[in-house]
Amino acid sequence: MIRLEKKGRNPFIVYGEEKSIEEQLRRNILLTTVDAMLKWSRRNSLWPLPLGLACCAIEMMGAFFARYDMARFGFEVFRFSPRQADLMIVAGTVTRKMAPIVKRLYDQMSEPKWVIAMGACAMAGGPYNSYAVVQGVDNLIPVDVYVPGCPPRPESLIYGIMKLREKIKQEREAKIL
Amino acid sequence: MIGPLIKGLTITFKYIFKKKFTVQYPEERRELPPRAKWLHILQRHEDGKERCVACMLCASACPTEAIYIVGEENDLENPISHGERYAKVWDLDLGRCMFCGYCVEACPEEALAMTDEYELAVPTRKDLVLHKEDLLVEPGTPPVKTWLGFYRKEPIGAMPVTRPMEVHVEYEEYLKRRGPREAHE
Amino acid sequence: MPKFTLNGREVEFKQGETILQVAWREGVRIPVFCYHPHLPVFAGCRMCLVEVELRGRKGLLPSCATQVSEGMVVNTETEEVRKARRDQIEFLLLNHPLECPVCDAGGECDLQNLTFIYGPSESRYQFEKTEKEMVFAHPYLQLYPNRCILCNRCVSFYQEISANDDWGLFGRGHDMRVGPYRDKILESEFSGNMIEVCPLGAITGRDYRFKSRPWEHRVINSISPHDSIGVNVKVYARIGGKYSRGAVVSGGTRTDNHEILRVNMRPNYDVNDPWIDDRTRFIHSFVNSTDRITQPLVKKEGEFKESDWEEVYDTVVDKLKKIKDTYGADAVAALAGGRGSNESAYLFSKFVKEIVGSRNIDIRPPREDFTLGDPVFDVLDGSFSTATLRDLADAKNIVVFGTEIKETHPVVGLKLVSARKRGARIHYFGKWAGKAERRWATRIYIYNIYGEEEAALAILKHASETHGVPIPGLENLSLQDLLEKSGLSGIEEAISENTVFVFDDNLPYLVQKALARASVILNGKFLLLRNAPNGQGFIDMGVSPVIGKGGMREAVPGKSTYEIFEAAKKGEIKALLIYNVDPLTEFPARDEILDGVKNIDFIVVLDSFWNEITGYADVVIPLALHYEEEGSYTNTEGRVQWADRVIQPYGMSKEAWRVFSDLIERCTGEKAYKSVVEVTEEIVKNIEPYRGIKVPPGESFEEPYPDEIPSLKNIKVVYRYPLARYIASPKEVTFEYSSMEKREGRYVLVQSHHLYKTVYTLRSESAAPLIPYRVVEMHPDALKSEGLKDGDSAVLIGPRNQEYEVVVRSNGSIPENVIRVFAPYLDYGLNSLLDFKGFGRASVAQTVRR
Amino acid sequence: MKREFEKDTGVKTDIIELNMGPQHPSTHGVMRIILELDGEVIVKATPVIGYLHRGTEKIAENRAYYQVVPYTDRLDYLSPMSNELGYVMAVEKLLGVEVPLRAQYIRVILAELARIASHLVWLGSNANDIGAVTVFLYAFREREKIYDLLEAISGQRMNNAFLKIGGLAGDLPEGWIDGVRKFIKEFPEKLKDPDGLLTKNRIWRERTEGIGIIPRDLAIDLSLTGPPLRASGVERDLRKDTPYLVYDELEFDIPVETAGDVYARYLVRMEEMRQSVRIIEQAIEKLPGGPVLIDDYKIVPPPKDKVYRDIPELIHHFKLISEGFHPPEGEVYFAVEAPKGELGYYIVSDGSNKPYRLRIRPPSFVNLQALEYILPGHLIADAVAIIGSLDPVFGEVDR
Repeated sequence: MIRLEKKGRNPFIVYGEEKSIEEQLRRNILLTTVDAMLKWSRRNSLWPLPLGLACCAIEMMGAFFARYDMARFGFEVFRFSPRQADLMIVAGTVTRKMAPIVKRLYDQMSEPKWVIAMGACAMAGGPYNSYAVVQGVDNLIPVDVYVPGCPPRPESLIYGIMKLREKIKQEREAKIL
Repeated sequence: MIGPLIKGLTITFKYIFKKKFTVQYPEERRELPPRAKWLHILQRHEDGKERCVACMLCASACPTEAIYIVGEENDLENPISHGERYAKVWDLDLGRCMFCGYCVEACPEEALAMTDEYELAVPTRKDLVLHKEDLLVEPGTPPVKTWLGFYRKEPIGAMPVTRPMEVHVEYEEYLKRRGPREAHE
Repeated sequence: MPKFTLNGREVEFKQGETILQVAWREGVRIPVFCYHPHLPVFAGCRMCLVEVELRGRKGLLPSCATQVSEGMVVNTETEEVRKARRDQIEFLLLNHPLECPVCDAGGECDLQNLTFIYGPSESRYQFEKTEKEMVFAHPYLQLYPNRCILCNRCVSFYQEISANDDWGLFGRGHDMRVGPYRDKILESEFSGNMIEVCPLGAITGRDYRFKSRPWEHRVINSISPHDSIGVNVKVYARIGGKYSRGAVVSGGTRTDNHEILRVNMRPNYDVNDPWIDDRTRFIHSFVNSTDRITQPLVKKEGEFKESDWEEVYDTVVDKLKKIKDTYGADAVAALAGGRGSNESAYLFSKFVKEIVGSRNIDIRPPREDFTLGDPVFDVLDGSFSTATLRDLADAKNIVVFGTEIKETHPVVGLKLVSARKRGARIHYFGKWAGKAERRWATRIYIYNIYGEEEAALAILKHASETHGVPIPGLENLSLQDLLEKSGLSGIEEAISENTVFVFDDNLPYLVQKALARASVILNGKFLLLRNAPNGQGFIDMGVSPVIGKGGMREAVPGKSTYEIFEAAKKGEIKALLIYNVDPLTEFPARDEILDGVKNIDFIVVLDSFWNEITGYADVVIPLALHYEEEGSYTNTEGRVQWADRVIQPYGMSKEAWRVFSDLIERCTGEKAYKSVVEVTEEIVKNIEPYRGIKVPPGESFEEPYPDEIPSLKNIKVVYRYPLARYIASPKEVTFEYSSMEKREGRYVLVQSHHLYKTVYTLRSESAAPLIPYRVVEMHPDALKSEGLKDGDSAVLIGPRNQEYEVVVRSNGSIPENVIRVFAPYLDYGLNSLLDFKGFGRASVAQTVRR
Repeated sequence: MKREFEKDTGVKTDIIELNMGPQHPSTHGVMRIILELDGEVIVKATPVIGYLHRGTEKIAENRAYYQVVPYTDRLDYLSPMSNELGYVMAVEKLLGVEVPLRAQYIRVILAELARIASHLVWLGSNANDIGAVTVFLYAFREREKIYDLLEAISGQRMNNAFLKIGGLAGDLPEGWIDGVRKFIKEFPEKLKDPDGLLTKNRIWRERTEGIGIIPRDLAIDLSLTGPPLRASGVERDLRKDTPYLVYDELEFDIPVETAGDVYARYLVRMEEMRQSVRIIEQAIEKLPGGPVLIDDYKIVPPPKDKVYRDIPELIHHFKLISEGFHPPEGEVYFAVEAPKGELGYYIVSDGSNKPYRLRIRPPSFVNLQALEYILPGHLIADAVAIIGSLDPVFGEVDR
């Protein structure tokens, strides 16, 4: 069994460009530290809202249970209430009937919030290129990470969440509301 | 009161000393079985030419229409694949693919195989479309024997492709005679 | 009706029918390879063997070649028959190479399908297979003798239907193969049909090579844009759109490809049978030409600025209004190329004639004598052909006059071949005759270069004399004189009762009029071949200075093309609308036209391609091409056919009818047409000959060919399109004859046509190997006397010492003092040597070798 | 309650409408139930489904027969193998082919593994809903082991796309049977943990006994199927009644309870898992050698080495992949005993390479009807237990 080498640069890392002096002054030491701390705490205790809609939900549950135990990374228990969650994992087929609910759940989440589209259906409609299925949850809400698979392995999901953590780390300024 | 508590704790202690069931994923990557059906690769012949001849059987076998191929005629002087045609475009759409492996089964050239590469998360939807460049292995990569061609007995190296160079028309020969202009001028 | 037993069932049959025909009609499936319903029976593949019992004798007989007789007992599904089929396929597969994955026919291959249904599923053959080399027979054809099963279909087509002889079956036994006889490009202009008759991938087309597979196709019914025959085609494009295949753009979403993969025939027994010419088949890449205009443009301070539709419409309407107010409506003129749909033509004519109010609108090349009017209209009170293509195949006596059928309307050639096969006498009158004419002509008459009108008048004179019908204006001419001037003799044989005349509408006015009149006298018919692809439709819609909407004569005729440019030179034309035509490269007398064009204040060019006239335009409007718009087209015999849209319009371009509809909306404030069908309905309501015509679609019927034979699947559904109902009321007309003046000079430049030199082919990459680029043809002796060889490049020097770089080719069939040049003149400006007067004839001082 | 309260206090109250789902942890997917509540008691329950309607049946009309298999995986995604089995066998019935014996035995093993995997999810989630979180962990631990087995044989943990029309996509990999042996040896032991935690647990029994009773008559009237039917005292199992594959050669019992309540359904499913283990044990013992795919190349693609060497085989491979086989015209219904009950496929063939119509009779959809009848009268907390005990999967309900 061979493994593919990932080609090119990591698409998740946003390389910083040269900044003007004013910009650098604005991001002074104190703020940067607070920023970094905020980001560190955020990325290490993401509380997911599991939007388990179909098959992928089972693999998502698999990722949270004994074998893969996502709690190791501080992604604690499922939060079924959107108010208490900051990461939405859309796992499964988003149908047209379900779409408004997905959107509402996302709106109810408090900032800062992130979205992972797990599996082909949530990413792009997947095998269901039909009248009933929303062709990608990004038609409804902004998606940060796409995790391919049908369904993805729990490892794939964890990898996706790792990538999300990298992304949070790379975010310019922590969003404070 | 104390009885059930002790009973419950016995189970707890029983599990404390058992082998850990949890896989420490990012550090410890579990070996997948050889039949794992994850990301596709496009293989090459031993001489470095591409195996894919754009016969489009994989695209037609795909239940979700995740594969898109445009065939093209090989360049006269340095052919890209054996045979007359090669895939100019070979796109795999992970946004549709359900990793059923039917494409690998369909491939009459053993050009397609599936690997155990499951770490596929990408940041944008555009990245979900993998092109031929992303999937093609480096020349010299040892061939993957796909289990979906399970009914095959011989090892992959000794296998002739559908249009082998030795058996049919001497390929290089007729490449030289090619060219419509030559034919009528 | 006699009866026989088919699979235990009593079946009626007509005398002379074969078992296969009756079986297919009755829904009994019999597989075939070599049988093709439109080709002679060969009975070589033995796939159609059935068990026949007659008068106590029982045996396997080929059903395609066995006629049914009374009391026959036929069984198609006995164990023996099945075994025969299986074994037959096994034999065919013995030497078949393992090329399905690389073969173009994979998925639409008779051999594959029949093997899958009737064949063996395992091979018992253990030996080496025979090797045969691939052959390049034609720039568009590739032959793989290795795959061939020697069914003889291609040979039957090539030798029997297209009547050429440079492709055949040769060799014996093991080495038997089909192929071209010589190492030369195939002569026939129908060679592409061999791809379709081939039951497998032994003959494949190079334009479609390896691009796609049949299951990805979307098949759209359309009409050929190349000539006015309106050949019915199926256009194959890759499936596109939201819920289907197509290039992946981003995860899960796909797009349309905007590419025509190939063009195949669509049977229509009224028009093209199941055959189409190579130009129609292989020339389709012009839709993606780099010459396409992508955006509306407006010229500001001498430079084109990218614009939007609003601005373009505003500019056009404002300017036209201003010009109309100051100079009157007659200061506006309009020219069309006759390449659009009827709907576009109707709205174009409506816009110019009703909204702007000008009658100066024309579609024909400029010619001085055209000012007299429309020749056929003058004879019949209507401008149309009286014969149909079908009449041609049934006629006893045909006169083809002055038209190079092979170059302009190739499909007519097939009709002539089949007419000759049925015993018709075909007389060809021309300036010269090539090999193509010899395929079908029974007798060839060559008249002088300057004797064309005399030749036509001689025919008319002869007809009038034999029938005792006096022709006013011709009393003073004797037949002998006319024959002498034209250099003809023995034309009596050509002129008899019910002769069908075939001629094109580029011939001089007098010629067309004489032939039309002669056909009336002889109780015959004539087929007027329009040179513009939708010329008949445009004229019917009123895009003509003399004919109004619905075929009525205009009370006051407008200006013809020639007059428009003459008037422009005098400054009388202030605005010119040019729709799909480039007068500078398609018409003769380039210098005179250019003088006129420079004198016009406001030029609107509506076209799909960049060409010379766009440089002089003030507003350029990008139009969708033929395959990008839907609409009806009237072919040269008056058949109204419908073409569906194949791909989306290129860039920002719009369909012509939409542009004119928008313009009409701007001018009148009335609501525009919502769809093309609304325009069609208005046409059907307003244009008398089209009244009651049902488009879209035509009526269709299905042939009983079995589905499992893909090469017959294509000819299964046949569409019938209605003919427009023209009413001919012949009149007595006067002829004014004056003989044509001869020009000074060594050579005569004669405008001619080439199959692969048209506005579309010049824009088509795939046509490149066949376009006679910068080519002029001369007689070999003339070449020798100039010290030139075939294929040399030379400089052609005009009477005023203009120089033109050309490539000379030798052609033995043209007269020695002729230089044959090909329109349109995008590649060389030779049309400035041709003038209005001697249309198609001008003199050149000499040629000089470079 | 309402009336009593009104009588007692003179204060008028109203029925409350409570919307449960579609995003709710214990609706087991995307079901919505509109509950009309009088205090805490359910007066009326209206299930609303369709939140996962994906158009599977319509999609199947545009796919070749063999391409539909991966779509059937995604119906009841807890037991993909059973879904595949039903579809594949329906098509085989249409074609009139019988798969080799070895393939039949392997199919039995896979179907029973799927049954165990499905019941484990039910066990975990139902217990979780009622309050026993630990069971969920145990259940998923065992499920992971089944995943490993399925992944080893098919390359995918879920949605395996392993069964072929005419057999299996591959023979067993080396050592797989040993893995199964190990699993079925350990599994009954491991099952004792949740069993011990629940079966005699007072809280569990009080939450489940007498709750959500489906009387025998109602169960028959509603044509319930699977464990809910058997828990109501009807002994009906397609594996016994209309034996398919090699079930008639294997010994096993159909667990039946008569109480018809949540507890009875719990007992039935627990016993079914043990019976499945018994079936797998016997199947492994009897597993014969031989091919796993029929050798009719008009239906299954020929072996690859023949495809590379001989033209008739290559042609058959090409046609089967690009077009698929053309079954005879006609219609066929075939049902298997899926973990949820009778899973039926009704196929209409018009002789083309695609099903003219594919109708799926999903057991969850049928079982779900019972909700409307049994929920009224219960407390909200019991509703959760009852829904869990019916074990609906919405991929199957909405299709």
